[in-house]
Amino acid sequence: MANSETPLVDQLLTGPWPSFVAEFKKLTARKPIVRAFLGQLEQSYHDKLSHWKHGGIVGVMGYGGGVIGRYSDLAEKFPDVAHFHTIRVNQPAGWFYTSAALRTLADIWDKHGSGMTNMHGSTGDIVFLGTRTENLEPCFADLTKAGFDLGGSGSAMRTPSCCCGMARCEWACYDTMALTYDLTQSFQDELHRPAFPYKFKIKCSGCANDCVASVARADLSIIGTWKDAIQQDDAEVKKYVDGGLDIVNDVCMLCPTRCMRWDAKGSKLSIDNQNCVRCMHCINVMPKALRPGKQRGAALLLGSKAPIVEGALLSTVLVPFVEIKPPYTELKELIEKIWEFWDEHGKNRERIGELVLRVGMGNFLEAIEVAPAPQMILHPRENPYVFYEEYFAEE
Amino acid sequence: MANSETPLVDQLLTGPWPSFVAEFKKLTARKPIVRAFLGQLEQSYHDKLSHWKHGGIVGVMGYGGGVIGRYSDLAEKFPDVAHFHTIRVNQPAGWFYTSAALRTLADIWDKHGSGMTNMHGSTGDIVFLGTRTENLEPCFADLTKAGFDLGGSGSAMRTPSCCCGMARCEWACYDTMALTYDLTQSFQDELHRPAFPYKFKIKCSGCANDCVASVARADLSIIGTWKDAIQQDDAEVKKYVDGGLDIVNDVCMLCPTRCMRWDAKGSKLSIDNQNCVRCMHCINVMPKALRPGKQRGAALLLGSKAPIVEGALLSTVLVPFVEIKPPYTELKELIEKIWEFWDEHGKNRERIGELVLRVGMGNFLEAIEVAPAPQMILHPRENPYVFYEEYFAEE
Amino acid sequence: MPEAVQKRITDIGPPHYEKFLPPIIKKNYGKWKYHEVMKPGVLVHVSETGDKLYSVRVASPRILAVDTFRMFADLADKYSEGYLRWTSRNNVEFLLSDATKIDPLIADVTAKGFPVGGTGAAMSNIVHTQGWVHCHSAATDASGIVKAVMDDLFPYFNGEKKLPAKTKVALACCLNMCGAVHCSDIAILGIHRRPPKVDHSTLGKTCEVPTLVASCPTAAIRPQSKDGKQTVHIEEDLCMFCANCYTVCPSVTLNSGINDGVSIWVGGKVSNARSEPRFSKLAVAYIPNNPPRWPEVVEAVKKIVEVYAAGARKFERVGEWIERIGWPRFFELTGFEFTKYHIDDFKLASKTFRTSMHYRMS
Amino acid sequence: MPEAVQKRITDIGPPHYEKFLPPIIKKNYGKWKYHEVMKPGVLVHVSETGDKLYSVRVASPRILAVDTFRMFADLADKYSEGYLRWTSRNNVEFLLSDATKIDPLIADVTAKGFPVGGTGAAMSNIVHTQGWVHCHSAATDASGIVKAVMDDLFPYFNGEKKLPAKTKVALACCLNMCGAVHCSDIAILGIHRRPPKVDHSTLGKTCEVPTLVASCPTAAIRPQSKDGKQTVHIEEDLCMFCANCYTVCPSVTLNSGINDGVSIWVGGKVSNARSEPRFSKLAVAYIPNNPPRWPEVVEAVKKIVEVYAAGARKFERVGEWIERIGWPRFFELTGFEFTKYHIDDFKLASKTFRTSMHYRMS
Ligand code: SRM
Ligand code: SRM
Ligand code: SRM
Ligand code: SRM
Ligand code: SF4
Ligand code: SF4
Ligand code: SF4
Ligand code: SF4
Ligand code: SF4
Ligand code: SF4
Ligand code: SF4
Ligand code: SF4
Repeated sequence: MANSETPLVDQLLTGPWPSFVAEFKKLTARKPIVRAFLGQLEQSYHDKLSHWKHGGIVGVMGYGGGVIGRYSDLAEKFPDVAHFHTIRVNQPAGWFYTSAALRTLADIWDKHGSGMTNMHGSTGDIVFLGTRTENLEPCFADLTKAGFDLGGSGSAMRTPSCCCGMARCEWACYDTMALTYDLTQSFQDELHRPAFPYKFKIKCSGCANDCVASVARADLSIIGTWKDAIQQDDAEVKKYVDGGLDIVNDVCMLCPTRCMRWDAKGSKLSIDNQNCVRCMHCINVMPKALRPGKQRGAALLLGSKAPIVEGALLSTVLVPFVEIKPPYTELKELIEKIWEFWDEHGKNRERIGELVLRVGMGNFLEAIEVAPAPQMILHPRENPYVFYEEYFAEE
Repeated sequence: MANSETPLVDQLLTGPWPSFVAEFKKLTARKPIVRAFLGQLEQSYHDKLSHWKHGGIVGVMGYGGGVIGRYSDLAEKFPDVAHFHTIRVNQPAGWFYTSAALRTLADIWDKHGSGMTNMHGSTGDIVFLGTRTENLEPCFADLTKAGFDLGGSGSAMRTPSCCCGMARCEWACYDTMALTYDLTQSFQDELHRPAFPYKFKIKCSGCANDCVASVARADLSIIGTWKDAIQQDDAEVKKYVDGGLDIVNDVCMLCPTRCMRWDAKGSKLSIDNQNCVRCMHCINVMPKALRPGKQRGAALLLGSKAPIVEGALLSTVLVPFVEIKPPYTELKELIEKIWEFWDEHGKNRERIGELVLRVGMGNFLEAIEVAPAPQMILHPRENPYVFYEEYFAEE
Repeated sequence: MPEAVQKRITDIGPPHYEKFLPPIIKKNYGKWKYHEVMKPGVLVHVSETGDKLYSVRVASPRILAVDTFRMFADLADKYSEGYLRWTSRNNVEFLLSDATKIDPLIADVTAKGFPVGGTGAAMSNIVHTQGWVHCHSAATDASGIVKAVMDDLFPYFNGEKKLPAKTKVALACCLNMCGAVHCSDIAILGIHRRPPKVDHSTLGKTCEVPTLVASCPTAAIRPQSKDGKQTVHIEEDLCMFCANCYTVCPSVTLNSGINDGVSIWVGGKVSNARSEPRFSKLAVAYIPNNPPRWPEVVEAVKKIVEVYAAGARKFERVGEWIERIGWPRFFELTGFEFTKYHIDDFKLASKTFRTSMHYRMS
Repeated sequence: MPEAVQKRITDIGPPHYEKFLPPIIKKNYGKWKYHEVMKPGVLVHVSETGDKLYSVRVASPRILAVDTFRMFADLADKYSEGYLRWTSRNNVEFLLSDATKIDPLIADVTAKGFPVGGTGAAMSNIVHTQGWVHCHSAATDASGIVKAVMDDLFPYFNGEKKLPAKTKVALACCLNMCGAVHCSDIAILGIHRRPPKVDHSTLGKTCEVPTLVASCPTAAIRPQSKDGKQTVHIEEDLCMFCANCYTVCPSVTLNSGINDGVSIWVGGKVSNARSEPRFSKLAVAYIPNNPPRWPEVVEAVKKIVEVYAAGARKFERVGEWIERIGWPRFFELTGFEFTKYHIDDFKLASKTFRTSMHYRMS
């Protein structure tokens, strides 16, 4: 059978990095769908082309997303991959698993699909790669029975994701996993039933290192920070320096605001905390000596996205500091206000960041009742085209 | 007569700064036009409004510019300023004068106009403020007889201007005045007979201090610079330091690329000239010790302008380095190529900088036959929307 | 079947994460004091309570067979009390409370083909997307290039070769950028280069002409009627290959075996450490697809990593390094050609031009 | 009269500058070695030949009566061998080769009402424009505000009060910005705030409706017919007061005594010294016109100069200082209110947003 002859992709079996082709090969013996899949992939490698067609609308009852329909354009040659849908499954916050949970997922997907996965999708979901329409509902039933649910797709909220935060990191300024879990649960309807102008992603990082890249790829980026001074342990600072750290060049000179000074004689590091922008660098270099301040919380940044169509955006500061404490009422109310504005004014396929640019940040702030603050901007406007809103009528 | 009662503007006669009102008052005795003018100005101060109307087209025979027509909207009240045109006169390069030349200009303008001037207009011209249409031609005749000519207005080249350069500055990297004079003479037709899509300004600064603000307000900014190393006199450096200069904080730390190091023990300043961006700061601080390099010339930057309508632009690097030597053939050919492209593709009232943005810098460079260089940009493109120009046709 | 409907479970969301946390984490949650990279791929986090948690980071191709789930589950049971996690870059982390089990785990998992590394100032896994494995839109494959690049640059993952700082590589197979590659130290991006082909025969059935026309940001798509049917015509010069038309209408295709390929971007970052987050910038405008191992792409990435490793200062990310030495030097060092395509001509182009004298002559 | 036509001289350009250069400059042209600021308003330039040229910089209101030309000519004859020049900021410079004449000149010219100063780290003359003196477009006067501001800040011109660096102030009376104020340490900008009024009765005669409609960058101008005449209607919400419509058509006016006023901008620069040239940024969005001395405008400018003088480091221009301390602090120190108007909403707005955590909390 032509399917098994995959000389091109087989060249990817060797080398030190684990091979995705090897993963497929683990299943070919028992999964015709994977054999067909490898055949089609070989064809793609030969043609330098994808052989998948535009997705159709498939899914489970009552949900508007969570499944990406996929069909082969080589269905005659590879009938076993005529359908090859993916199922997106909500990951547990922080991507923690037990061996038992993993085995449960493995069993469900072995039963209902190709047995291939993405661990994880770029948004953060567990992605089950490749099944037929008729397997979707049974697979969903088994998943929910095991305590799992579908992730998002289409014009809906997507599964929020977060860094491991307080679970495994000394720098988390708020509990990223607790918040992520809570938001995911609170907005189940928004997640499963697309009703927005477009997708909406939330990502939670515990500090400005931003280990889930939230500033680059979340409509709402929630990034931990603090308000007071860096906690400083002078004895530990000295130990780092005695241990060979070039504190002037590798710390003070790399501080973005140059707000640190090292007094070599007194072996004393001084930080002008009012000018510290909490970039994390000095803390990263000397974790034993420096720690985030005690008044902790997060900044809310809005609107990042990939380039399609008007150009990529990074998230932009909306709330410079907010405490993140359950039940997160203030935060949720703000999110809802944002959605309300978006629902009312957003065009089809217009992300929130694009909408804000279209209507103007000032107007948007007014609508969601957030006061303008200079922290939101790099600098005030350079162009004189101010939309003054009031004037006196003459005679 | 109401004209002489100018209580509001008269409040500007006092104070340490020389008063423009006092200048007007010098003439009121012998110039009815100035009396009328002050009356109208008082009215403006009262109404908080300009009382001038849109300009009409007035000028001298055979020229398309050099005169700004101006009419009062209070002509009935102030008939003497019913016409109040300005005449723009080419300044001598560097704005140098002799007392004789000044007196000649004074006499001409006393005879043909209000006797009021702007020394100088923002573009650089001598501006004669306020005369009637019938005086234009006689005034022009006297001016040309005295060796002066009109400046530009409308969609024409404007009088180029320059810093005093080699005449009075140690840092001039090319002869700004010679070039300015030559360009003004070479492009007399472009200056006097508007035939471009819009205005075109040239400004020449001898070094990166840019004392004529060319980078901000010239369609072509010609800014002096050098290619080799800064000339350094170590003995003089030491004298500055001995004299109390904080060379580390006030020089090395303010160098934009931090390419300077001060070795306090050896009293030796080292400059990593490959990383010097010729910003002038260190030279400005220590003129006796540091001087621009020996391989001198200029950079050509293109396209700055005020905000109307698409937003202000600064000029952008077009040629990172070019020698500036008479007869300036290479430079003039480039200017002509730029104009040619602009004439062909520019829309009405579209400055060259706007045109380049509209058609794309890459395409513009191709048309004027300048090779793309990384010096032209802050950084390569961030968006993936590349207009690839070639592809292979399939079967 | 009302019964079945009643039993149907929906909207439960994911399991609570606490169920999956090892006891040592539950005990020290929020109490971690500092960490150290013990050796490549191994982190130790020390708590205020004195407890120590060891994380062993294991490479993954991201595409995993369920068999591998089971294999990892077995390893977790053996070495980490059944606990493990995935990282935001798709690596697997075994969470150990017993330091003596680190080396045996490493030996075991490495032998199974899953090497350890990616911590500290290293190159970690490549964030990537579907490619020809699952997406219709892909201008290149994802997993194949990732494999080829990581095979070649493996010494930067396992710590054999040193880097000045973390080096984050990402790949997206089309301009939709599902890999969010736009802020990566090095980004590999699939690109289309041939204007869309229109299937006039199906267009009327598969999509609305006005929607299709409106989808094009450059107005390259014009309505036309052909053989009495409403369809569209493409102004090829105006096409910037964004594929938005393709997303909204299956009857226009951009995929082209001989034209599609890869572009390389550099200098983006996400963290706020030292300098602000920033987008990646174009380094190489086009490399044709050359499966199965895309040698030219591997070569280009390797070149960047090598000159960066040789030239950057400690802690300097790729973008910070380039900013320090200047783009002219970057192009000189890598030997990449600087072309008109490198100069932005999209909406914010004016903000990328050098409007000063602050450039290096070379 | 062909004779007259023949005699008519045209296209001769300006006189050659060499005619106007003092002998000491001709001799040392291109040979200057260094300079010093001897005292406020007095520069000495020393040549490689050892020659010394003394320049005495004299304030000017820019608007000068020809009588003042003659007065300056007399002074030049008396003190500087008949040679003088104007600067790019409209000051007058007497060019002396005899050092003993410096003080007599200063005494003489000062007594005539023209003080000396503006060199070195000082505030020099204010670059400005026509205002109500000559322009139809002016939203404020130019010379009046300049006089009021310079009167008040005079000690920063004559050297009595010190500044960290050169402080360049400019004024433009409308958004056309003939003063090129957009890159000034402090810019004073006339602004309109009431949407254009249309004179429907004259519009048809004075301009073409399509041209007028096309002139508006925000599409606020819509064609309409009124009493059977072709005219336009203004969507007031869309107007950003750019006055482009007014420039192309006399039948729309923006000038409004009770609405026009002044905005204040800060932090621009032109020189490449240390940092790159940059645009000024909005500090105060609107101050009503209050002639003849605009006290609120003077107050705002003074406030900026004072907090700058108190807070900036040596050599730091206004924009460099603000960048170091951050905009939150700038608004705090000046007491200016930060409003929605400060946040850009024009084409490049996205590039002015803070897309990082790098802000000061205050
Ligand atoms: C599966 C996944 C890639 C992966 O291999 O991991 C993915 C796959 C697709 N994405 Fe995505 N996106 C995925 C994460 C992203 C991300 C990253 C993120 O979420 O952090 C982005 C960039 C961030 C963003 O949202 O801007 C992303 C930006 C897009 C876009 C561009 C959206 C934009 O506004 O610029 C599209 C185009 C669209 O929506 O039409 C898109 C569209 C698609 C579609 C649905 C293709 C299409 O046009 O219909 C892809 C289906 C592929 C397939 O056959 O399975 N995908 N997509 C990721 C979701 C898995 C998960 O749920 O965990
Ligand atoms: C006289 C002068 C102001 C002054 O007081 O010095 C001036 C006066 C006018 N300028 Fe200007 N501009 C003057 C230098 C400038 C400059 C500065 C420069 O050249 O360095 C600029 C900014 C740089 C630039 O060119 O962008 C400037 C940018 C404008 C603009 C906006 C052009 C743009 O593309 O953004 C306009 C509007 C227009 O052209 O329609 C304009 C239009 C005008 C008009 C003609 C008004 C109009 O709309 O018809 C003004 C006539 C005023 C009058 O009644 O005398 N003026 N104008 C300056 C010329 C004197 C001279 O020749 O020396
Ligand atoms: C496990 C993980 C979070 C998670 O919940 O999954 C993580 C964990 C840690 N990160 Fe991270 N980062 C993780 C993704 C990221 C990302 C996102 C990404 O890779 O796409 C970023 C932003 C990348 C960017 O800027 O482009 C990120 C930027 C940082 C930084 C800032 C580095 C810099 O100098 O710019 C630090 C600080 C440091 O390295 O000193 C950091 C530091 C850390 C520390 C040391 C935090 C701690 O004390 O525990 C953790 C070990 C780092 C290591 O590998 O040496 N982490 N870290 C992610 C591991 C990914 C992987 O498998 O390689
Ligand atoms: C006379 C004049 C040129 C001319 O041909 O007319 C001139 C002359 C000198 N400039 Fe200038 N500059 C002159 C306008 C400018 C301008 C343009 C402007 O004012 O609009 C600039 C750019 C302004 C900006 O950046 O916004 C300018 C930026 C400089 C700088 C850079 C200052 C900085 O640190 O940013 C220097 C260097 C310095 O001051 O050390 C400089 C230095 C000098 C020196 C020291 C050059 C020299 O060695 O002779 C001259 C005496 C300066 C002084 O006043 O202390 N000159 N200088 C102009 C005097 C204007 C006036 O009457 O005040
Ligand atoms: S984002 Fe901060 S808190 Fe979260 S894992 Fe990274 S370094 Fe730790
Ligand atoms: S956190 Fe960043 S800004 Fe703050 S002191 Fe440390 S290095 Fe400087
Ligand atoms: S621009 Fe340079 S050369 Fe010209 S006057 Fe200013 S400092 Fe001197
Ligand atoms: S000219 Fe500027 S960049 Fe060059 S060494 Fe001096 S301060 Fe540094
Ligand atoms: S980047 Fe493009 S091709 Fe790749 S998965 Fe996303 S939509 Fe598909
Ligand atoms: S690929 Fe983009 S630019 Fe090209 S025709 Fe389609 S929508 Fe238009
Ligand atoms: S800035 Fe405006 S009002 Fe002032 S002179 Fe120029 S065009 Fe006239
Ligand atoms: S002032 Fe500008 S924005 Fe307002 S109507 Fe006129 S052209 Fe349009």
